[in-house]
Amino acid sequence: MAAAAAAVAAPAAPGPVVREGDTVIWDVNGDKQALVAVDGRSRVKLGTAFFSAAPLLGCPYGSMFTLSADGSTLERTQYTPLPDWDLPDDKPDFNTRTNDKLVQNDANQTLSAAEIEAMKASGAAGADIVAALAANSATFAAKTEFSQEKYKKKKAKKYIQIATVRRPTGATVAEAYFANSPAKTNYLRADTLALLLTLANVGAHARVLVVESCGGLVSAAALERTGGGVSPGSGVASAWAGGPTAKKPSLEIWRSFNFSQQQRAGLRFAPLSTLLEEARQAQQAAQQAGNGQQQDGQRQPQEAVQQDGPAAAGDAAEPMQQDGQPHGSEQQQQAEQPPGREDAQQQTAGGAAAAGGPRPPFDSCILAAPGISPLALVQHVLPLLAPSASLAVYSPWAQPLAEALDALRGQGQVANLALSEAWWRELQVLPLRTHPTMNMNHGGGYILSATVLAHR
Amino acid sequence: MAAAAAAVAAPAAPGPVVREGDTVIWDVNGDKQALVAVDGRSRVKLGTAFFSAAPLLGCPYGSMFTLSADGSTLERTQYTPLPDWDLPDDKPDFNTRTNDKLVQNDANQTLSAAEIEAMKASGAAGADIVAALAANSATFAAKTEFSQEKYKKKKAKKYIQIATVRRPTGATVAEAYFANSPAKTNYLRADTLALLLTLANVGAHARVLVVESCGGLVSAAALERTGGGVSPGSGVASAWAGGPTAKKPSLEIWRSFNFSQQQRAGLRFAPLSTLLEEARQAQQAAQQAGNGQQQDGQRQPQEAVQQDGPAAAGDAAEPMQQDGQPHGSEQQQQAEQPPGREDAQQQTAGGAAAAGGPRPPFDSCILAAPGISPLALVQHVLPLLAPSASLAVYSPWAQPLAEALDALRGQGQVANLALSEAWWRELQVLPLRTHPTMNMNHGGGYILSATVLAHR
Amino acid sequence: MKAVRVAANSSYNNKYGTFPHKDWLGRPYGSKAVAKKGGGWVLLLAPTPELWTAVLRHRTQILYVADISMVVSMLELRPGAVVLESGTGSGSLTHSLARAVAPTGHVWTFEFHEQRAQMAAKEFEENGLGGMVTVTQRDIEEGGFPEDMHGRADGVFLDLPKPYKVVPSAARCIRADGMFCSFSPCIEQVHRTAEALNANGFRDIRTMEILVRQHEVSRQLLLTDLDNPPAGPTKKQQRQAQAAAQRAAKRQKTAGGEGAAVAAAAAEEGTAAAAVGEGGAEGGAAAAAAAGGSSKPQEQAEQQGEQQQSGPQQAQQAQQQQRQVVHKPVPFGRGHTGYLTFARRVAA
Amino acid sequence: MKAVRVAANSSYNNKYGTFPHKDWLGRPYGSKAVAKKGGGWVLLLAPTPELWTAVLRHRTQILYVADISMVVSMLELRPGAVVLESGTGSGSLTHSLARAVAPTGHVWTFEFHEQRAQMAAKEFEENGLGGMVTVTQRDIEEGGFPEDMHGRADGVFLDLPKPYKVVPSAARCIRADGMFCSFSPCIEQVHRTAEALNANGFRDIRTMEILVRQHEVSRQLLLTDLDNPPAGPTKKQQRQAQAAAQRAAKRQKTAGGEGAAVAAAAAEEGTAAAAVGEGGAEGGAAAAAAAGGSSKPQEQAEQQGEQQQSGPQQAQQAQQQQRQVVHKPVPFGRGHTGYLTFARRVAA
Repeated sequence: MAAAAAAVAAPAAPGPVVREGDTVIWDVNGDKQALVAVDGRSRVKLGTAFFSAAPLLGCPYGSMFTLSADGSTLERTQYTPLPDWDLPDDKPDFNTRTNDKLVQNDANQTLSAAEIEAMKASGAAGADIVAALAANSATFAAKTEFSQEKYKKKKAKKYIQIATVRRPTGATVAEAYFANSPAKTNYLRADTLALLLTLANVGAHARVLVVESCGGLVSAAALERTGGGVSPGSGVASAWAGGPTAKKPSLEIWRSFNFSQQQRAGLRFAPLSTLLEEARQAQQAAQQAGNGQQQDGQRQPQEAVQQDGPAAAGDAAEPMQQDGQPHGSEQQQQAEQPPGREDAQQQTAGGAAAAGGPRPPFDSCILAAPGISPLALVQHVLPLLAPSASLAVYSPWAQPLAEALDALRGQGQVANLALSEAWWRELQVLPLRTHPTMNMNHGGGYILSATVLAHR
Repeated sequence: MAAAAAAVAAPAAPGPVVREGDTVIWDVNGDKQALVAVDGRSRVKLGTAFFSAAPLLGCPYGSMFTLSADGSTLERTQYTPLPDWDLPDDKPDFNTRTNDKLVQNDANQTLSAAEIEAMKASGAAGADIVAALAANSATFAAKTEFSQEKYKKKKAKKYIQIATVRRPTGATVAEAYFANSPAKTNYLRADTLALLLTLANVGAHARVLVVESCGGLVSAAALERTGGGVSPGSGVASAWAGGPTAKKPSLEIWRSFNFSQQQRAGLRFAPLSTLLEEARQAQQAAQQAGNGQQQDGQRQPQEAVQQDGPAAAGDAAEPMQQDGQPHGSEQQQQAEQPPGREDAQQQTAGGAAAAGGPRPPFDSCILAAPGISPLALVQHVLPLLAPSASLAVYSPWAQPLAEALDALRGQGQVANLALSEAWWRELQVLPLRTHPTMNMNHGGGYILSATVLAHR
Repeated sequence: MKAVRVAANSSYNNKYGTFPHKDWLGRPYGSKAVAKKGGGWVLLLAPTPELWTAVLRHRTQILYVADISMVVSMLELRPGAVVLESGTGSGSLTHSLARAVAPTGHVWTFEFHEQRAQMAAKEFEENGLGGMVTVTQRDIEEGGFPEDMHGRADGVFLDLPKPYKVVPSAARCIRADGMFCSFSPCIEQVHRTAEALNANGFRDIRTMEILVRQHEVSRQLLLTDLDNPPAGPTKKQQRQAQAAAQRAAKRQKTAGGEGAAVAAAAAEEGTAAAAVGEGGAEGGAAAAAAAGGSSKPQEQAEQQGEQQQSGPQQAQQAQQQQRQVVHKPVPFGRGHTGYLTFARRVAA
Repeated sequence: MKAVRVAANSSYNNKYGTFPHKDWLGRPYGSKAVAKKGGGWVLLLAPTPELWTAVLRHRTQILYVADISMVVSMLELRPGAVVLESGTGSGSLTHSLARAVAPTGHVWTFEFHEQRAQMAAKEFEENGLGGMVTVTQRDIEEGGFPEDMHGRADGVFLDLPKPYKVVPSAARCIRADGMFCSFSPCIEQVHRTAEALNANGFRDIRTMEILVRQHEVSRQLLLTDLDNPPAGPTKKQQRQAQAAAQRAAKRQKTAGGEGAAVAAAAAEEGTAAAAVGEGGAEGGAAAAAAAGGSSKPQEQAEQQGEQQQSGPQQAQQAQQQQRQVVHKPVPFGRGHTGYLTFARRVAA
C-alpha cells in the first residue's frame, strides 16, 4: 500500500488545458454538472455562491477546485486517494457494529449547529467537519459499517464542496445533460448514444446524416467522431423534417464541444427537403454524364454509384480502409456550397466557421427524433443513403420501431435488421461493500439498426 | 475448513420420502430433467440406458443416484462438498497459468479412447476419469485457471453421471419444463410464475380463477399455494374460453404434483361460460333473497357482496386475517356441485378425486393465455371477480398488455394498474471466479397487475 | 396510499376531506367512499401482503415483491410449512411468508433489535397474523437459532450482515431436502455464505438477482407526413411531450412516496376496511392510477387540448400523424436489491 | 454471413451455387449478386468493424458491440488519439479502436501469445489498418508497456487476467486527464484493479456492465371474441404459434452461427467487396433477415396458409381476432460479458 500510494505523486504527462473561450463541465462533487464557457468574466457556482472562473484558465482538464481558506476565491486542490480502500479487507469480522440497540431518534448529535458554523467560519476543511460530526454523534459508533458509510457520505455531500473541471466530450456532455436537464437531450442516455455511433459506423471518413430531437447532442458527438474536417467530404449533416419552410429546431449543443474552426466546418444544418433536392440534382447530373466515370469531382449520388466503377464501391469501405483515396478535395467541397443557402443563413449567430459538411449520399445515418414515425422517417431518408450505409434509429418506445422493422422486413431496401435494447448498470466496488448501485436508469430506449441495400 | 467439513456428516432431520405412485423429477447432472411416476415397473434414464426406478422407493427426496460398479443398477451415492472451494482464495497470484504458448491443436490428449473405455469398464468413477484426462492432457497445465475449469466441467459432464431425485413443486416443475420442453408450458419462466402467484395474492384462503395456455402449470402451482382443501371453498378453478361447447385444453400438469385426494378436490376445470352462468344464477338468487343476509350458506356472488354486511367484506381480507371465519362448510361446498357437471365429466380419466373447487366470485385471478387479447379476456372475466380481487395477466409481449392497460385506465373497473417486467439472472460464486452466468434467459415476459374495484 | 384501521367512532382526514369510518362499515372492499363535504373520495381496498409492503413503516431496508416472490417460491413454502426468518426487520417479507404457510404452518421470526421486535409483534397481531407468526428478540448471528428449532424447519431465510456465521445452525434446523435462503446486498457476504453452505451439508447452491422494471403506458402522436407537418409544429409537440413526460415522472415519484393506499385489519365488530387512493373532485382517477402511471382524465384533457388547437385541420392531421399506444420502462428504478442465495439441505 | 476477399480470378461457392468474383467487380456495396446457375444469391456488403466482429475467427473470447461502444466512448477516443491495447486477442475491439482514431491516430496493441499476434497482424494488414495499428508480442502483465509509450497514451485498454499488475505501467503511459479501461469477467479481478487504480493516481473509478438484448418482431393473431372463437381452434393456432416460435428460435441460433455475412477488404486493383447473406431461389429473403428475426416471405406463407384454411369465414374472423405486430426479447442471450472498469488519470 505504501509503495502504491507513493506512485500517486508521480505526475502524469501533460494533457489538455483550459483555454480562454473553452466550454468546460463544472462538476461539483459528482452530483451537479454545469456547462460553462470560461473567460475572465465568467463565474461558476460552488456551494450556494458564484465565484470567478478565472483560476481555471491554463489549468489542466481534470483539475479540482475548492474554496480558499477565506472563502472568497477558488483554488486548485490536489487529488488524494480515497480512504475507502484503507479498510482491511482480509478480516471478515471487522464490521462488528450492529444496530441492535439503536433507538430511532434524531437528537444524537452533540455538535451544535452554531459550533458547525463556527468551524466553517474559521476555515475548517469540509473533511474536518465531517470527522467532527462523526466523532460527536452518539450513535455513530453503534452503527453498522454500512450505515457509518452512509452517514459520512451524506455529511460529506453537505460540507465538502469539490469541483472538477471536465473536458466536454460526447460521453461527458451526454452524462451531464442526462443528470441535470435530460429533457434538453430528450432523455438520450450516454450508452445509447455510444451504441448509435457504433451501429451507424461513424468514423473519420463517414458522411453522416443525423435527424434528431436531442438538442444537437447526436450531431455534435458524431462530428467529434468524424474529427470534423479530418477527411474532406466527411462530417455531419444535421437535418430536420417539415419541408423547405420549416424552422430549424434547436441544435446548439455542438457549441459546447470546443470544436476548432476546421472541425466545425464538417458540420452543416439543412432541412431534409434541401438534401433531397441535392440528391435529385446530383442524380440528374449523373444521368446526363452517362454511365461512364464522372469527371467533375462531385460526390456520386446513389443512383450513379450503382453504375459506377470500383472506386465508387470503395467509398463505403473507407471506415476499414483508412488509406483509401477520398473523393474530391476540400476546396471543391467548399466551392459546391451555393452562397446564401438556408443552412448557412441559419448559422449566422455564432457559427464562426464557413458552412461545410457532407452532401448526399450519406454512408452513415442516425435517426433520433422519436416524435416522427420511424417507418415514415426511414423511408423518407432512404433516397439520401448510399448502398451499404449503416442506419441506426433511436426511440424510447419499442413498438414504433417494431412496426417499422415489420414493414421493412423482406422489402429489399435494408438488410441486417435488428431491434436492440441496452441494459446499463454501475457497480460500487469497495472492500466488503461490492454490489451494483441500488438505483439505476431503466430507460435506455431501443435501437433499430440496419444496412442499406442498393436500389434494385 | 476441517471443522466445517465435519459438519457435513451431521445428518439432517428426515424429510419427505419417495412413495409408490409419486411423480419425481429425475435430474441428471443438473442438465436434463424428466418427470417420472415411480413404481416397481418404471424405468429412468442415466447416460444412454434405462434402469429400474425401484431403488428410488423409500429414499428421501434429494437422494443422489449413480450406476453401480457393474453398471447394471442404480445405487445411492453420498453427497460430498464440491472441490471448487478448496482453492486458496487469499492468494491473488495463484492463477499464474497463461495461454501464451498454447497452440490451437486438439491432439494434446495422451490418454487414448481405448484407455478411457478400459477405465470405464473397470468401474472407475467418472471423477477419476476426469482427473486422468486432465493429468494426461499436454496443454492442461498451460491453460489459464479459467480454461482449466472449463475443461474439467466439459469432461465431467461427459463422464460423471449423477442423478438427483427431486420433489415436484411449483418451482422445480416450472424449471424442469422450461429447461427441457418449454413449449409445453408456453415458455413460462419460474420467476414469472412466482410473481404471478404473488401479485394475484394466492394463499390458503384464496378462491383462484386461472385461464392459461401453459399446460396446467399455473393452475397446479396455484393449487399448491392454496393447499387444496385446507380452507373450505378455497382452491383453483381452471377455466378456458370458447363457449360451452369448447373442448377443454390440455391442463394435465397437476398430475405431477403428488396432490393428495383432498388437495385435488380444491381444483376444478370448467369453461368460462359455465362460471359466468354460475355467477348469473347466484346473482339472481341473491336478488330474490333481497338485501338481507343470505341463509343458505351459498357463496355470495359479487353483486350480493356489494350489499352485504361486514362479514362479506371480510372475505377479501382473509389472506391477512387467517383466523377469520370462512363461509360455508366443506360438505355444503360439495353438496352444491350439480352431478354430471361439464368439468366433472372431463375429469374421468385419472381424476380420482371428486370434483370440488371454488365457484364465483373469485378473489384472485391469473390470466396466462397470451393467445387471447388481454383486454378482451380481462373484460370477459371481470363479472367473475369479487371486489378487491387481485388480478395478474401474463404475456410474452408487452404491447397487448400496454393496450389493455391504456383501455382499462380511468374506467373505474380496476385500480393499481401496473405493467411489470422481471429480469432474472444467476451468478457463479466461486473463489476468484465470481461473475453472473455468461448466458441468461431474456424472455421472462410481462405482467399486467391490478386490483378489482366494486361495480358502481 | 395509506393503511387505515377502521373503528366506528373514528374518521380519516386528508386534504380532500373528512371520511367518517362509520360510512365505510358494511361496504364491500373495492368501493369508493366519498368525503363528508366536497367531492373528495378514497378507494377502500382489502389489505394484501403486497399492499402492506407498499405502506408499511420502514424500520429497515425492506424486501420488495420480486425478491419476495422468489423467496416464497424457491423455499417451496405451502400451507402447513414451518419457516424460520432472521431478522424480522420491518416485517415486509414476514407477511408473505405467513400467507404462504397459513393456516396450519408457522413463521418463527427473530430480530436482534429490541424495539423493532416489539413493533413487528404488534403489527402482526393487529394484522391478524398473531396465531401464525412468533417474533422473538434474539442475536441469531451469535447464538444461532434456538435448539428447539433443530430439525423442524422446512425453510430458513436470513437477512443478516454475516449470514455465513448462521449456516451451521441453519443446517441443524432444516430437514433433509429443505431449503435455505440468504439475502445479501454485497457479493462478499454471498461469497462467504456460499463457501459455508458447501461445507455444511448443502448442495444446489444458487445465487441470483431478480429485478422488476415497471413500464409506463402512454399515447403518442407520431408524425408520418414529413413534408407537410400539421399546424401545431413538431417542436411544440415535442415540448408538450417532454412536459408530459416530466409530469409522468413526477407522478411516478410521488406514487412511491405518497401515492395510493391500503391496508388495516379487524376493528370493532370484526369489521375490516382499508383505504386505497385519495382524490379530490377535480383529480378524478389520479389515486386509482397512482400505481399505473399517468392518470387518464389528465391525459384526455391534454389530448382534447391538442385537438382543439388544431381545430378544423383535424381530419388532415389524422393523415399526417399516427396516434399510438406505447410503453417504456419508467426511467429510474431499483438497480439492485440484494443477491438471493439458495441451497438445499443434503438428504441424510 | 462470411467475409470474402475479392480477387478477379477467384470465386465463392456455397450450397446455393458458384459466384465468380469478377461478376462482383464494379458493383456497389449493398447489391445482390446472383449465382452462375440457379437462382441462388448473395448480398455484397461493405465491411465495417461491427460486421467484422460478426464473422471473424475467434481465437479468444471477444468483445461485442455494446462493450465496444462503451469502451470507445468512455475512453473519449477521436481521430488523432493514441490508444494502447492488451491483449489483442481476436482483434475484434482493435478494429473499432482503429476506426475511432483514424486516420491520424494510432493503436498500439500487445499480445502475449505469439501465434495470435501474428494472425492479428496479418488480418489488420489485409483489412487496410496496417498503417494505423501496430501489433507487438509482449508479456504486458510481467513487463508492463514499453518505456517509449510513457506519457503518450490518450487511453489504455486492458483485457488481461491480472489487470491490476499493469496499473502502475498504465499510469505512466496515460497523459493527465486520459482514460483507463479494464475488461474483466470476474468481480475479484475488478476489486483488485479498482484498489490499484485508487493507489496509482487515478480517480473517477467506475465499474459498469452493459448488456444488449435483441428483440424479435412478429405478427400475432389475438383472440378477441371469447364466446365464438374462429373456425380454426385456438389450440391449433397456439401449436402453430409455438412451432413458429421454435422455428424463429432456430433461425436466431443459426443467425449467430452461420447467418448473414460480411467483410473483406482490398484485393486486386484496390477493389473491395463482401458478401452478406446467402440464399437459394426458394428461400428468398432469409439471409437478409437473418439478423432481424424471422424472414418475411416465410411468415407471409404461414399467414396465407391460415387465411386459406379459414376460407369464407375470413370477414367474421377479423371480428373475432386481432392481428398485431408485437416484439419480445429473444429468449436466450448473453447474461454477462465482463465488467468494464474505467478511471481517469489525475491531472499533474
